[in-house]
Amino acid sequence: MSDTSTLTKKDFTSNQEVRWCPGCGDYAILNAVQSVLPKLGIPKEKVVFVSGIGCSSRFPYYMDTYGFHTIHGRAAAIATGLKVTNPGLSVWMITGDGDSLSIGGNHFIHAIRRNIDINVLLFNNEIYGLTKGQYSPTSPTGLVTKSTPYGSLDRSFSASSLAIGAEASFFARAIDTDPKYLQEIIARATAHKGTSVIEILQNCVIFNDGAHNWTTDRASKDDHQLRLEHGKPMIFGAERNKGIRLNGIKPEVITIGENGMTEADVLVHDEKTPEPTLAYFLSRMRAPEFPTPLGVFRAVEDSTYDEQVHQQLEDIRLKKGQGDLKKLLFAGDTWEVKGDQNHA
Amino acid sequence: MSDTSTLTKKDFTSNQEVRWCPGCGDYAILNAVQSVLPKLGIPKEKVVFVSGIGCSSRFPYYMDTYGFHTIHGRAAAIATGLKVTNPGLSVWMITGDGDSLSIGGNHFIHAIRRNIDINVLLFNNEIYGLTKGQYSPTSPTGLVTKSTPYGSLDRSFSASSLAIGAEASFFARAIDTDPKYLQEIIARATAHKGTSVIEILQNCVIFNDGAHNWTTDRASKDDHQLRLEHGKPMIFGAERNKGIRLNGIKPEVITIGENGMTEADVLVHDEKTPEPTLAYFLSRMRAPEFPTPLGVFRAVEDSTYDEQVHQQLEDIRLKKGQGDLKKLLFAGDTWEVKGDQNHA
Amino acid sequence: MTTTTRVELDRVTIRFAGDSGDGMQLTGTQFTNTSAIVGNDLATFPDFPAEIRAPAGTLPGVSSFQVQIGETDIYTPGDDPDVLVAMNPAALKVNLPVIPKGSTVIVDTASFTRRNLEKAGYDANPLEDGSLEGYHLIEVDLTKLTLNALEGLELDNKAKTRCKNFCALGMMYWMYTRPLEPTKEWIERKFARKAILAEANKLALQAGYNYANTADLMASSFEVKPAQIAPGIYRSISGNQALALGLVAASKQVGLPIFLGTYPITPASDILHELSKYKEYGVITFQAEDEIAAVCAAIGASYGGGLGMTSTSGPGMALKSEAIGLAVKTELPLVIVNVQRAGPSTGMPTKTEQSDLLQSLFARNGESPLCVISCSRPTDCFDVAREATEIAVRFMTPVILLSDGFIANGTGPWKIPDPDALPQIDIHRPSDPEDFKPYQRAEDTLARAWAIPGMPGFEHRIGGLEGQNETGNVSYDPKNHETMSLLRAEKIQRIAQFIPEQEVVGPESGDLLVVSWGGTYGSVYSAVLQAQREGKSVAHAHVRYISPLPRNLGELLQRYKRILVPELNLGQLSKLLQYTYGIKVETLNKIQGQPFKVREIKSTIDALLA
Amino acid sequence: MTTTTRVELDRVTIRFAGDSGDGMQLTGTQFTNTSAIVGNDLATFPDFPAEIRAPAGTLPGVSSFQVQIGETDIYTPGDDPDVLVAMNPAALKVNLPVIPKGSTVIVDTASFTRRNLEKAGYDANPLEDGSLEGYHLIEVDLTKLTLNALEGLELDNKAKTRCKNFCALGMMYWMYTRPLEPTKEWIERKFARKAILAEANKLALQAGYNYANTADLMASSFEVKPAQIAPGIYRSISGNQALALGLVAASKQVGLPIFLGTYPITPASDILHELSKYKEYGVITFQAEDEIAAVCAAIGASYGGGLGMTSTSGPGMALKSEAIGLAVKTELPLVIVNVQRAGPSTGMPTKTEQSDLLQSLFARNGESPLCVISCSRPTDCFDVAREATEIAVRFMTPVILLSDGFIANGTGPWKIPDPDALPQIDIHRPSDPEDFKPYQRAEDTLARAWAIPGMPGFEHRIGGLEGQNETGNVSYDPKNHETMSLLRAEKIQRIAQFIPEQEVVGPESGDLLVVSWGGTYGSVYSAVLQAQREGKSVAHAHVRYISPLPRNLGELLQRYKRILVPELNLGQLSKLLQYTYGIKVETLNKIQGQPFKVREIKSTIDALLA
Ligand SMILES: Cc1ncc(C[n+]2csc(CCOP(=O)(O)OP(=O)(O)O)c2C)c(N)n1
Ligand SMILES: Cc1ncc(C[n+]2csc(CCOP(=O)(O)OP(=O)(O)O)c2C)c(N)n1
Ligand code: SF4
Ligand code: SF4
Ligand SMILES: [Mg+2]
Ligand SMILES: [Mg+2]
Repeated sequence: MSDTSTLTKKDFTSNQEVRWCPGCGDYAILNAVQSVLPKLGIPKEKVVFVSGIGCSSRFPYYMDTYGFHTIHGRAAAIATGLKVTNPGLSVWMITGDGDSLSIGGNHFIHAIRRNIDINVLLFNNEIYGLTKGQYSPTSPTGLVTKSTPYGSLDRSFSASSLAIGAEASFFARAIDTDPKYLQEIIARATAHKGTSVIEILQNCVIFNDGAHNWTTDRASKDDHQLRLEHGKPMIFGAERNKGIRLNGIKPEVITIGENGMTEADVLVHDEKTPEPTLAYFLSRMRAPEFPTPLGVFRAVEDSTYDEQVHQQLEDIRLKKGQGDLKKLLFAGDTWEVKGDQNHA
Repeated sequence: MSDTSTLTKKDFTSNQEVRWCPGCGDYAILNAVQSVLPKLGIPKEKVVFVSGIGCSSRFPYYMDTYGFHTIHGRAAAIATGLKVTNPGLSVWMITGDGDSLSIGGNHFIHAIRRNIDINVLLFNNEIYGLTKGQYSPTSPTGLVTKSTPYGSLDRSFSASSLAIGAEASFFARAIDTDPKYLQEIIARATAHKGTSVIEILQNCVIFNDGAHNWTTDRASKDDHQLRLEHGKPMIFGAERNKGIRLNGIKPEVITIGENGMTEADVLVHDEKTPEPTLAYFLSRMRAPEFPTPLGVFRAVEDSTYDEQVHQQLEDIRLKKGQGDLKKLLFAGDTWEVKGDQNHA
Repeated sequence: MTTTTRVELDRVTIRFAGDSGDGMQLTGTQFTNTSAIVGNDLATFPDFPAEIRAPAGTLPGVSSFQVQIGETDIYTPGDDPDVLVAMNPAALKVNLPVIPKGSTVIVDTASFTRRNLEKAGYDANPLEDGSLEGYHLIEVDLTKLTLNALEGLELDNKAKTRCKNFCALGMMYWMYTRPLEPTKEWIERKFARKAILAEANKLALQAGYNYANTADLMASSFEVKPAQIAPGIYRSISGNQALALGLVAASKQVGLPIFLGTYPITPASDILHELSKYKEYGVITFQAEDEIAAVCAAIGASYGGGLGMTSTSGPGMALKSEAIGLAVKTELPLVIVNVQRAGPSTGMPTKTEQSDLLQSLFARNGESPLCVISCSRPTDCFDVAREATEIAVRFMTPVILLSDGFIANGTGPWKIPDPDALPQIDIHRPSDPEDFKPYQRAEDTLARAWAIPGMPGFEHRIGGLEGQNETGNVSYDPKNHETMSLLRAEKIQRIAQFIPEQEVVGPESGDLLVVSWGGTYGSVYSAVLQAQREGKSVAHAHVRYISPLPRNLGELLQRYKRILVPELNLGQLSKLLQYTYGIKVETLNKIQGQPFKVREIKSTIDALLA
Repeated sequence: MTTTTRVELDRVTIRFAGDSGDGMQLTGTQFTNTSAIVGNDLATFPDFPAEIRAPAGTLPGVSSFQVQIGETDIYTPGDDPDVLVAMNPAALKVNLPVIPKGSTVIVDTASFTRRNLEKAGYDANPLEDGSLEGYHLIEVDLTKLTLNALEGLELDNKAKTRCKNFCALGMMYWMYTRPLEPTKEWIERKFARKAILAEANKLALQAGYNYANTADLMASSFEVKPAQIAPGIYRSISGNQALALGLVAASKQVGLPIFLGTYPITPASDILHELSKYKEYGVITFQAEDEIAAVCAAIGASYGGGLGMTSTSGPGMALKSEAIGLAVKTELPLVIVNVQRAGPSTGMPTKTEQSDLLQSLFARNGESPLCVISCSRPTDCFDVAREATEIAVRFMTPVILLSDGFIANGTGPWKIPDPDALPQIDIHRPSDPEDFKPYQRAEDTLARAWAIPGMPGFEHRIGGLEGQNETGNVSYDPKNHETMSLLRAEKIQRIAQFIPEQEVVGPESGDLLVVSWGGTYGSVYSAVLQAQREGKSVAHAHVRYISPLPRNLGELLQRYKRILVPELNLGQLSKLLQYTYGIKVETLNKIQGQPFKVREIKSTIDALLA
């Protein structure tokens, strides 16, 4: 195993030219990943990036680690086989909103269901970048794109609601424009055992520029972002005087100090509550009524499929002993034919 | 259009012999559907049953309506094309837990996302029946089946959490053993515009007998079933003295009349609340801590994809006039080559 | 005991038929196992209804099991049954059309009730209306016989009646002079925890035997002498079982754990069921959400250094095709088992066919060559599974292994090999991180070295986009694409140097060569042997390797005046031979979901040589 | 105005090359359209980089557009450019290798900065180090020229510099004696809302023209005389556009609305983009969650009585295969467009290839025959789309329509047909609910009648399980399966009675027949014409119908001593011809993601006839 203490960003940078459009949000994400990886203490040769197809999915080529640029939508399934076979690896899945929520939707929810121990970075630019600008399942209804010249008609998925519908043990949201925060979240995801989904709001300058402006604009971001912290009240706003209150089962924005509201009225975030209902509740908070929640929605430890598989192999080996091929082949009803003559 | 007033159950019964195992829950469901259909006022020729593959998916053969027994997992996609092309039809999708949540998971959530106006009857027997007894995504962890002789390791899907994660506009749950209630729910689903998902807890006598006994057992069913009614408090129990209370964002079972609890403490069901959080909350209530919620979790009117498609065609026709092929072919930069001689 | 004659036969074919609930598969299997133990050679053909149970007593609910036992080499379950055991009217109705006149038909008279006759669609009782004229009809009230035998037991009548299949089996044991002990022992093991059921079934078995022994209605019993079989320890094994064991053996030979990514589908599911039992052998079985995930997970497993495998049947195969293309491009080892069934589309899931050969060769976008090999009979599956794995690892390529429903469910006596004698298979790993190039190739095989995540210094990226020769870096260079396309094709051709030459049975040249592949082996071989015995100039080449074809095959085909290719499809190997060697072949196609009968092939041979 | 000579040419090939951001596709298209308007015949070849934009100035970012214009029939975009316009060092580096010595190379000197040279991987400046010896190099500071021309305009320098492609275009217009007006009018329409940009681009265009007119460095201008073209109204159209229009026209002919279920994929996406504009024609486009859902929704649409269609490229095609099998079995009309690209796997998405022919024929489980037809050039797509639809509806079958990246993005001048002259296509509907049988067939076509939900009295069930003849009820009957398998195959063969006989261009018999299919039409035809002009006994048969093949093709192939089949794959039509007709053919295979050059084919013809 190679030494991890001397690793630097350069060790994770491959010699391949990065080929996204100038200004694409993918650069910042790449940068964040390359910056945080040396700090995680994982030997470089144990790191594998598996991606599907999309602009974002070219990511593995730029990492000087093991990498597999697979086919559209299937990264989750490939990562599953990889992780189960070789559980010592640190497996990262890079995917886009089309890759993981359109064609790859089923593998995405099933990976989450099984709680495979992989880290999923979902680059959500609400568009198909690579194929030059068709709408995606996360595009807002009405979006005019190459394939919807009169506006799209589909309702859109909330990546978070869907992931939590599948009972994701870890879900977080981050943005391309705040790479330091992104690094923090990535570190959190790495520490989590099980499927860690990070939805990264990413800007496609070419085909969907400004899709996340409401959330990311410097000027208004304090009012439009709710940074979740475990055990802390959900307070936000430039003046940190706004909060989320539970009204029955619905969220409500209150202003602390107005209408008799105090910090005590503000809902306290609990990423570890066993049932995912609170995370689902957060997933329903959207602009413009609510700030966009960022950070870790949910981080609940549960058994992972990969670990269970090996545990089961182990248990049975302990009980039955290491398999003996001879015993296996000669099992069941056997009979002997002797010598060269027949027996009766 | 044929007369609907004289329709009887017989009109919906085909001449094909029903071929499920004796005692299979599918019989009761078939019976319920054949019984309720004549009452719904839909001309028989407008009714189409589309199914995937599975024991349950043989259903269309037994209905004397239009029917399409398609391929494994794809019924939702086929029903989508059918309904969008021919929106006057009453389209029913018949599917199993494997068919719709395993191989067909993606089409299932995308149909829900688009809110196609179809009625989905999901026969959840928590097993693969047709292929003779492998576990399914809804099988409880640890289930010993043909493919998991040492017990399954996967966490299971909650069909309801998943559907509500995809923001189902209508979700209900019913059981095979109470066909009258099932008929009621089917009528409700038919009335709903948009994707109506009914999860039917169905018993596979051969490969997973008794999977739903906790919920369906005659003796304990009053204590183990919570029948949801819009606008009514969530009260259940043989003595109708138990209720569900909201504790923060978590459900809690209380006994009315104990510890100072009154009916007023019981949460009132609201199937029409716009955000799906309450429905999600219900989807998390499971045995043995909670009674199994039955009935309509959510029924929220929203635009449907099929309707929107035709609205958009209409709007554009109104604006641009009915398309004239000549105009289309001769559009753009054209030039004329005259007579037999060249022009310069 | 009456005096009965004992007649010696060199082979006999028996078909057990009844309702799905009557236990015919089990009855047939017991008869088979006992016959194997007494040293007969044999082949079986279980034929059961579509996946769901039809209502009891109906035609679609009929399940049958045919077995041929014999003194000399038996390669098929027999064309025409000598005996039909029909447990109810539906079983009689479904099976009688294929039973030749003169055969023996044994029926359970108790089941010929009005209701059952109706369910079977009989207007009149065939036992009475002359329908069975020309057959040797034996009417037995099996139900009563069984109930009488079990009189003292504390079981309800329904449970007792369920034992009547053992009663029928007992009769057959007497008829064909087989011992009861193996079955009695099996019953004891099977019902170890339910002594009363063990007792009941043993009593029923004995009752049938005694009845046949005593009753006048059986004029003679028969003896089928033991076969001339190579010495060794034997067991009876089905194709799917043998295939699963072969994969486990291969895993040991290669020294890598199996990862089977799969999704249940008839008739392949049993491979999953078998392998999921072998956890102490380190076998990981992963029931994926669908076939795409199944093969992708297997690809991920191979990428991660395991033995990625996947098993399916036709419709699932179609779904896997895009991902298999990825394995071709990235050059990862992968074993893909396709247990063929009748198509198109859902088709007839429980029926056999050979119609996925061209799908295996061409069901991918672009030029994406891979290796295809086939099994010929149940016991052969063990070796083919091992070979497929070896080729996959040695040549870093996906290998499609074609089995079919007939082979998968059929059984045969298998001489168990010595696992310690199986050779180790070496893996070609890169050794030097300096100057490591993921697509640098071995000179002989053209295989790239298999570097896996976790190996320090060999970090690299692979993917589905065209890659530069040697480095594998994404490349759109036109010439490079041609180079790589030709290299991928050539690598598969190189496998022909590794596999054995095609053999023929019969003359080295002559009037006719019959070329077969897959599960038709037994019928074709038997037919050719018959023709040879008649002195005809005909040989048999059974092609095991479909892609690449054996290196000598082209030359070999030239040596015969005519080539006959019988297939259970509309002509697929024939197309392959025609375009590969520019020859014309005669075809014999059958597409009925049923195996060839020996005589169907024999009569075609006769016609061609007439 | 200096005096320059004017030289007449019968054909000329020009390649515009620059960075993806330089607008080369647009520049080329303008040159093409203007040439079409002045009456030249032409063919184009846009060639752009992989889907993502590479960083400006790099080699992978180079985009090019080649056009051949001529006086006589032009069938290809030209083998070798006579002129290369290179907007930056990377464009020069990528393209120079295919530019023959003696050609003209025009470069924008302003872009040959140190940084750009580095990005292009040039160690030294090729304008200075002798690399361009033997070429007729024209160095122009396009940037400065443009900036000067736009001096007065209120635009920043970056915006101004972006107009330099029009400056280059203006130069080419002068060189090849083309009018500026059509482009000026286009600019005005395009920038109707941004008057200042319209002004800027027009000024740049004029500046280039004037510069070329004035400057000494161009010794002569050329004239390419108008072609002899059939009279009519023309427009320039790409393959994907023509295909989309053909589908809309077919929809009118059949009187049913289009439902396109699809998923974006290069190079097929434009069909979706086009069709999604045509809402007033009742066209429904459905962007599904994946290719499986796309084709399934189309199947649902056809089942519901619409015209179900789907469009994709290789990898998507692989995913659709299981569902296509369902359409084959249920016998529903379905049009499946596969715009082929270089494979295997993801391959080279923007590059062309013909490697999905065998995939189209065989990528399904079981015997599942369907119709396959192909387009030969951009304008042909209109008719092929109509034909595919007609066959689908008339024969109740899926039809695979094979286009490719070269055809899809290439353009040609299209003589617009009179839509009112397109014949109505009748649908075979059942008439009598009494005794209606969903799988009863028309005598001539063997097509079943198309009953759709909503028709009272025709309620019935269909599905993927094998169905009984006529009733369609689920059936496991062995003979019935064979009957149905043969009927499905025979129905597809019957299409051969409906499509025209194969035609040849050239002698009716002779030394050599060159057989091509799909997008190689132009190169092969041009090569054959050249050989014929040299007096060689060679003919050309371009096969449009792949399954079934034309009814006279077998006989026709016999009439030539040798058959040459050039293909952009490793030999797929050749296999089909070999196994179908039992003949041997010569192959010419190229698999570089690029179309054939005429001379590649011509030299093979020469060699074969030497
Ligand atoms: C089977 C298949 N279908 C379609 C495509 C074409 N395709 C490639 S990427 C993509 C969508 C990309 O969108 P997204 O996943 O959001 O990634 P982004 O480019 O936005 O990062 C599509 C449709 C493909 N490569 N393979
Ligand atoms: C592509 C494909 N894969 C697999 C199968 C085999 N198969 C048929 S039904 C089924 C699962 C059935 O389970 P479920 O949907 O729960 O239906 P049930 O039989 O329990 O009603 C499977 C795996 C198939 N027919 N097609
Ligand atoms: S198209 Fe959009 S997502 Fe893709 S590289 Fe360009 S900016 Fe980024
Ligand atoms: S296997 Fe189970 S689900 Fe299928 S028919 Fe039988 S009882 Fe019903
Ligand atoms: Mg995207
Ligand atoms: Mg089920």
